[in-house]
Amino acid sequence: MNEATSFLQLVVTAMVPFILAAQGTMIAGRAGVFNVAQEGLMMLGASVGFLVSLKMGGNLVGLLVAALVGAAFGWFLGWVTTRFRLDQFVIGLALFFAATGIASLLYKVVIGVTLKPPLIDTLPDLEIPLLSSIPVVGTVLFTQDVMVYFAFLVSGLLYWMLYRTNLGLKLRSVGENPKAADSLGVSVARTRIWCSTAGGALMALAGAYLPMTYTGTYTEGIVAGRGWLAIALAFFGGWRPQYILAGSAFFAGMEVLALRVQVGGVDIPHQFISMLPYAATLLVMMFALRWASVPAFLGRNYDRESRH
Amino acid sequence: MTSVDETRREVREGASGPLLTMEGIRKTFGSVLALDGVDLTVGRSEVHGLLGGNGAGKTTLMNVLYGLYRPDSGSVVLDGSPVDIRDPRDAISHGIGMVHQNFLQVDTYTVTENVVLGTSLPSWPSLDLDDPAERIAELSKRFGLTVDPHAKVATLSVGLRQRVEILKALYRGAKVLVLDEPTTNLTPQEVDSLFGSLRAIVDEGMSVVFITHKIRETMAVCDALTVMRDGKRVGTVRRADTSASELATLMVGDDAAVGRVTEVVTAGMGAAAGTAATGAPARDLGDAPVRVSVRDLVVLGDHGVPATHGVSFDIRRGEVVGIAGVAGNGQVELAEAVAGVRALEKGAVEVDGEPLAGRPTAVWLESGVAYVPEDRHRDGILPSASIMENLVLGAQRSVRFRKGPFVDWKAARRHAEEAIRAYSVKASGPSAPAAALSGGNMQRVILARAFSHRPGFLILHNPTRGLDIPSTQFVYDRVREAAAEHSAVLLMSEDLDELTHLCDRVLVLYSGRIVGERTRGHYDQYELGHLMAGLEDTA
Amino acid sequence: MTTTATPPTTTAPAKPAGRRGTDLSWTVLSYALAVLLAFVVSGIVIAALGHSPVDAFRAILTTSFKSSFGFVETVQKWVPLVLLTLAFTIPLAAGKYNIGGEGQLLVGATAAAAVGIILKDAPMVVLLPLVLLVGVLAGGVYAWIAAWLMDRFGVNEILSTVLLNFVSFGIVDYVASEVWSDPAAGHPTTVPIGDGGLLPLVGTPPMHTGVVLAVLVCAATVVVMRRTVPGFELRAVGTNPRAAQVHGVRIGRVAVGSLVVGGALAGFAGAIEVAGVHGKLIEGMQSNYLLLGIIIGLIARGNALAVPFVAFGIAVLEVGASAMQRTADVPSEMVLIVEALILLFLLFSDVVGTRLRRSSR
Amino acid sequence: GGASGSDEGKGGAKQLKVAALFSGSATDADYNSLGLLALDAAKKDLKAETAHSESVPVPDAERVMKEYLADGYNVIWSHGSQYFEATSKLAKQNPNVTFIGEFDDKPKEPLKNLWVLDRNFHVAFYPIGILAGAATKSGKIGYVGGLSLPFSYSEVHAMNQALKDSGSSAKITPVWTGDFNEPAKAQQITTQLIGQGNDVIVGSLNLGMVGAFQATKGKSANVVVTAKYTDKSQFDPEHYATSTIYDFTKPLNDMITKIQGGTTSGYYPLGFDSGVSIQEPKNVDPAVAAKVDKAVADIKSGAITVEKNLTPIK
Ligand SMILES: Nc1ncnc2c1ncn2[C@@H]1O[C@H](COP(=O)(O)OP(=O)(O)OP(=O)(O)O)[C@@H](O)[C@H]1O
Ligand SMILES: Nc1ncnc2c1ncn2[C@@H]1O[C@H](COP(=O)(O)OP(=O)(O)OP(=O)(O)O)[C@@H](O)[C@H]1O
Ligand SMILES: [Mg+2]
Ligand SMILES: [Mg+2]
Repeated sequence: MNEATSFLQLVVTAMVPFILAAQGTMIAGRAGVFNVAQEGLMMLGASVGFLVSLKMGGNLVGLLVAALVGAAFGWFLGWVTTRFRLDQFVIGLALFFAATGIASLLYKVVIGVTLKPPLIDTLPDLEIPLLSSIPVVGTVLFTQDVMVYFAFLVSGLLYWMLYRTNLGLKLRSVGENPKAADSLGVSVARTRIWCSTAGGALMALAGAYLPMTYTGTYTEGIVAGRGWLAIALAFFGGWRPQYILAGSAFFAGMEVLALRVQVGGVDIPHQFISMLPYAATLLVMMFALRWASVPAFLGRNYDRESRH
Repeated sequence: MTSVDETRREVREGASGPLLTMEGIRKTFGSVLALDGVDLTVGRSEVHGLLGGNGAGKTTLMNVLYGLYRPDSGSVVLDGSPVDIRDPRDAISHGIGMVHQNFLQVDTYTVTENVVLGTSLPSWPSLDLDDPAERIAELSKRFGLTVDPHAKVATLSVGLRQRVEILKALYRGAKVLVLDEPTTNLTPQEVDSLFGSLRAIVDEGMSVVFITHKIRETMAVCDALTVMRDGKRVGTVRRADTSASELATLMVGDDAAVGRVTEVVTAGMGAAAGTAATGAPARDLGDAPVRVSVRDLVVLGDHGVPATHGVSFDIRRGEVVGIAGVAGNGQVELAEAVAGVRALEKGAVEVDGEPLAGRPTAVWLESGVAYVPEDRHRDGILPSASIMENLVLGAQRSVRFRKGPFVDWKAARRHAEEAIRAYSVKASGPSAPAAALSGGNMQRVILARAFSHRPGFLILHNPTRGLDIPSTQFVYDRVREAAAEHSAVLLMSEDLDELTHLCDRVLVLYSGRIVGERTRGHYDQYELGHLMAGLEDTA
Repeated sequence: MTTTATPPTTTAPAKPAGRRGTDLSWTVLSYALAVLLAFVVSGIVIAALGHSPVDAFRAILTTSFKSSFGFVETVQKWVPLVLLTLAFTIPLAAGKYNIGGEGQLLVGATAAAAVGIILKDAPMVVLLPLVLLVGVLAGGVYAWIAAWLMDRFGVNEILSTVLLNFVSFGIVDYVASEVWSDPAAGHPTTVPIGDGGLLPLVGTPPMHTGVVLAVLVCAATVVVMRRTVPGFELRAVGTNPRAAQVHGVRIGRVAVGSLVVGGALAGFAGAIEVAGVHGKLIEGMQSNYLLLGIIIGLIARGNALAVPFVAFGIAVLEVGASAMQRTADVPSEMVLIVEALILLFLLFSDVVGTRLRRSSR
Repeated sequence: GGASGSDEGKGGAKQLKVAALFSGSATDADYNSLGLLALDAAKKDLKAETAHSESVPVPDAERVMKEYLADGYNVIWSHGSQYFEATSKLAKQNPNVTFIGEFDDKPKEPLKNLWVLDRNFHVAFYPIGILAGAATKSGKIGYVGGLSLPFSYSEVHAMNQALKDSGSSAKITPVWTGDFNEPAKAQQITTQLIGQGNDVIVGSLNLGMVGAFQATKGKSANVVVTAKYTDKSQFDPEHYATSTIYDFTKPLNDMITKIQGGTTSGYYPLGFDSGVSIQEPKNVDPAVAAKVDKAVADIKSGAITVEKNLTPIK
């Protein structure tokens, strides 16, 4: 395998948590629910995904349960912000705190102190027949683990759903003009709750992927700010699945490149190299006006009987 | 989903008796009693007018019917059977359609997308809009509601957007179509065409509830009408059995009150447009000097494209100049530009000889420009701030309300108390939050603020929109007063009656250009409508 | 159509004068109820984990008060909390979300430490004001980057401030491990700043006088917000930016200004941490002040008068948290859960309160 | 209140109350777990009353220690050199309490009530350097660190010394992830080091180490990996070479026993006879393992002195 191929393979792997968490943010946001609990939900996803895989044997079960737990959190956010119209930002932060706390607590309760941390198998690479034998592309894109395919598939599905289905038409209208949607019989609350639920599930999956590809075990620093970056990424991608996919490639590319620069022995203090991804993103944003739109009702609760 | 044809059949075959009955509807918002046991009966195949001053409860009643508001009590009977409408979905499934006062459209969607939104499509799960677009085209043709199904609604004029709203209801197979003040913003010609469509709709067996506060319109199109006042129904009459003056009395309460607010009521009372308000003869301004001069004004709209193309006019001391036009032809941009709120792309504005282009808004304010914006909730008030603070807004840096870096709240309070008295604002005091004020009282506060600047140039944009009759009269009186005190007044209104009533001169704005001018004594509303629609000036 | 994410302002609408008394008691009651419920629920969790809820809560609630030292620690923790809260709520009043308090604090601290180290022999009259001032300036400039990107290029401020936080981590790491690194510290830490740059201590146990400065900042904020022209304009932009603009307020400037002031306060917090608490720059000194600041701001609903009190409550909780783990052996993560529950119940009690109030009328 | 607790009961057989500060979760199976094990041993063996705080950020260390003081703890152990500053500061302020601080050097001015545990990480990295130099075929050795702290530099210097002493021409590439506990970055950077031809990876990370192993696990690459603190062979038995094993039980026991005996201050350097060992190398030539053993023996005997060089590497 040559250098470039292995570099790109690392990038593709690194994209997965960004894609999943940011698409989760996006799908909830397009319906108007601004979730800010990503960092916590990813921790929880990582912890639950690991523990379940360990105890029930099998990463797929782990991923599934993590998704369910994330979905429950997403559902809660959707429910209280539509049913009681509680402030989305506050609830989101509360959920972040709760999820972060529960994640570590669970690990402590289940595993406890040991010098031999239990391990799960990481996800195996699945070669897609035929496609995987294409030079470079085949290795980079088609010799990957199941979650890589899943992340790309989800992005494609979300794009198709948002712009090519009636469901998407309804969904987007809820984030753009909920009153109009409501007046046409689209259930604002139900749409928001579903989207928020799906978003929560994707965020938890993003977290669950980390132990299953990078460590084989849960560690406290495993999410390392990727949840917050997912929020930035949603804005960066203008809340559209296709740009978020591109943005994930950019974020992940920068993350891996920053390390590559060090390995290559470039004589810049490593602290500056580590700032590179963030500074580069800011630079790109200066020219992103064209695509950087935001759902009109993002973060705002809808009250049918209010006049605004 | 039922189609229009099925609806027609159902209605024809259905039992006789009224199509819709609402009984004892009561609705409160917090402590406000908006509807107090209102009854409404709408017959089959009729245009039923719902007439009342602003705040009478017309919209609220229809929102209850449409499932947007849950009533505290009351019942709805449709086609002989009681129905429970919990949300718009229920209403739609019962064949109720509503065109809202403020259009409820997703700006970024096309006409077709807006129309099909919320319906299920045969092409599930994918979104194939060819068939719906065809049906929309067909409906448009049938009811005289032509509109391009593929256009983005954001690019459409108000008149066309309204058609989209009606098409939404028709597409869903409405039996009862509610139109909430649909004529606002339409030219007289468009109003006629709308009325034509409404007749076509009832001819097909549907019924229409038509909300308005213009007596003339109800007389023109309704078969029957219900008059509301202060959240109560005050009467239901057949058009054939009533007269404009009887309706005026019902609306206002009693004859004596009608006397006090004659101007407002009579302005919208005439039996047909055009004949009513050709207005009094021209006022003699003598050789009053020019106070405001606007030259070659080019301003950009929100999307960066020019909204006005070289508008020029002068206003003399004490002159009231009106701008007529269908909303969306550059009014907002023009108003904001001459008020100093929106930057000028090109051109000049001089007030009392002082060039103001390029200066910050605060300088314009100091130079005597006062602006009463169209949307008072959005542009006019600080809702959670007190009346006192709202009155200070705009003058916070002037010496009147300032002591060094501090706001002189004592002076502000004195001023607020005075203003509340002088403008008869109904409020608990200067510290009451502006959000708690009714529309009319809010507008009084805004006027008080505008006038406390002793304006040399007063810009009013739709100043009476949403106000009840006494408040409208109050605004009219203030405008006259300002003119009498030699202010130059620019009045932009979508209400032709109001313009022809108050203005010495009316300019017509179309597509960002002044396309015509009429002076007092030469007003003809159809002619103005002709200009507003962008047709050649034939005079 | 608006294209920015501006959830409605959290500033509570002013209440008519007559109802103020009852509203205040409702507010206090709902806060008390929320805290109580949060403790009950987390108590159940703690018991389920096999620990003693009574011990746990005793630790949480009494650590700050049972010794003068605990109290001093709490007050010193209160300083960065209250400043970071204001760094969040002041821009919030103009409808802007400053999620960058962390970065602004760190950059302020870095600049303060730099001055304190470079001029370490300067006398206190010169050095101390300089250290604080430079911290304030640096924090302001750092926030200004985000404000400028927002104003000039329309870059969403949530995005830019979040990213700038990450950038600041690198800055601190670089300065503390390469530029003025203290090799003996065992952690990215700078050498100490000159003695002249340290805030004087008072009382026993000693408390740094930055506390006084923070109190002054709180008082000044209230006065500026309520009494001055810029404060008035800021509130105007917060309640209705369009109306403010129409009436001559330059909303772009106000928004930029509020972010810069917010950043300056966060930078001030950084400078005080350097000059009062650590005497140097330490990697990680931002702690979780950013998130706590946001939470405090939201609990206080942006009300500048309520901020210091809510911040104190959270400081008690935070100081109590580690005590809980020490004395009751409850995992420290439990505190996160308690805080989450308090937030949740607080919002819920609001809903319940509104309903009760409505039905009692 | 309890603030005066530390002033009373001078001398005599007072009840030992030992408090410890950990920088991360005690369930990390790494540095902090080692700390907790040592503390638990002290509790059992010495009948001490113990308490600990986990995940104490450096800036909070002073406050947390003060709380223990207020609660009457008389031995305070801050487990990690990042706490040393705060620890010696408090030691000066509280002469009646004994502190145990960790450091990577011999302190210039010893305090009367402060035990200094010098972790001497460089010592253990000399044999690692020997191993790396002997095991590498490409002549390229990757060192993965977290923060670029002096102790990390000393490790690289010690390895370089070992290479020089053994006549190896292999070259070390030191890289930093910026965080000892970020496994994903460790995985990415290790993968790239291997891609660059480095065939010995020397990890000096905490939780991040788990990620470094994932870069090799299941891959056929001819690479060996070394780790730090605990036996980490289960993370990748195929490529695992060895680890520098630390044990704080004995040092803590020793120091506390001395403290009980009245010796409240001292310098306790870690070394191959006090808490440090090199795990039996795997996946390398027996000859390589023998060289490592010899290096350890030479250090113990004093035949080799590993230079402690804390200066940055250029
Ligand atoms: N969503 C609401 N919240 C609070 N009060 C409301 C609401 N909607 C209507 N009201 C109040 O109910 C009353 C009736 O208002 P409504 O909008 O039905 O009047 P209207 O007859 O439609 O007037 P207009 O001619 O101005 O449209 C008014 O006092 C109004 O302030
Ligand atoms: N959004 C709202 N929520 C709750 N109450 C409201 C709201 N808007 C208005 N109100 C209340 O409704 C009342 C009537 O408002 P509205 O603007 O319709 O008055 P109105 O009947 O039209 O009076 P006016 O004659 O002054 O125009 C006000 O007193 C106000 O307190
Ligand atoms: Mg009204
Ligand atoms: Mg209405």
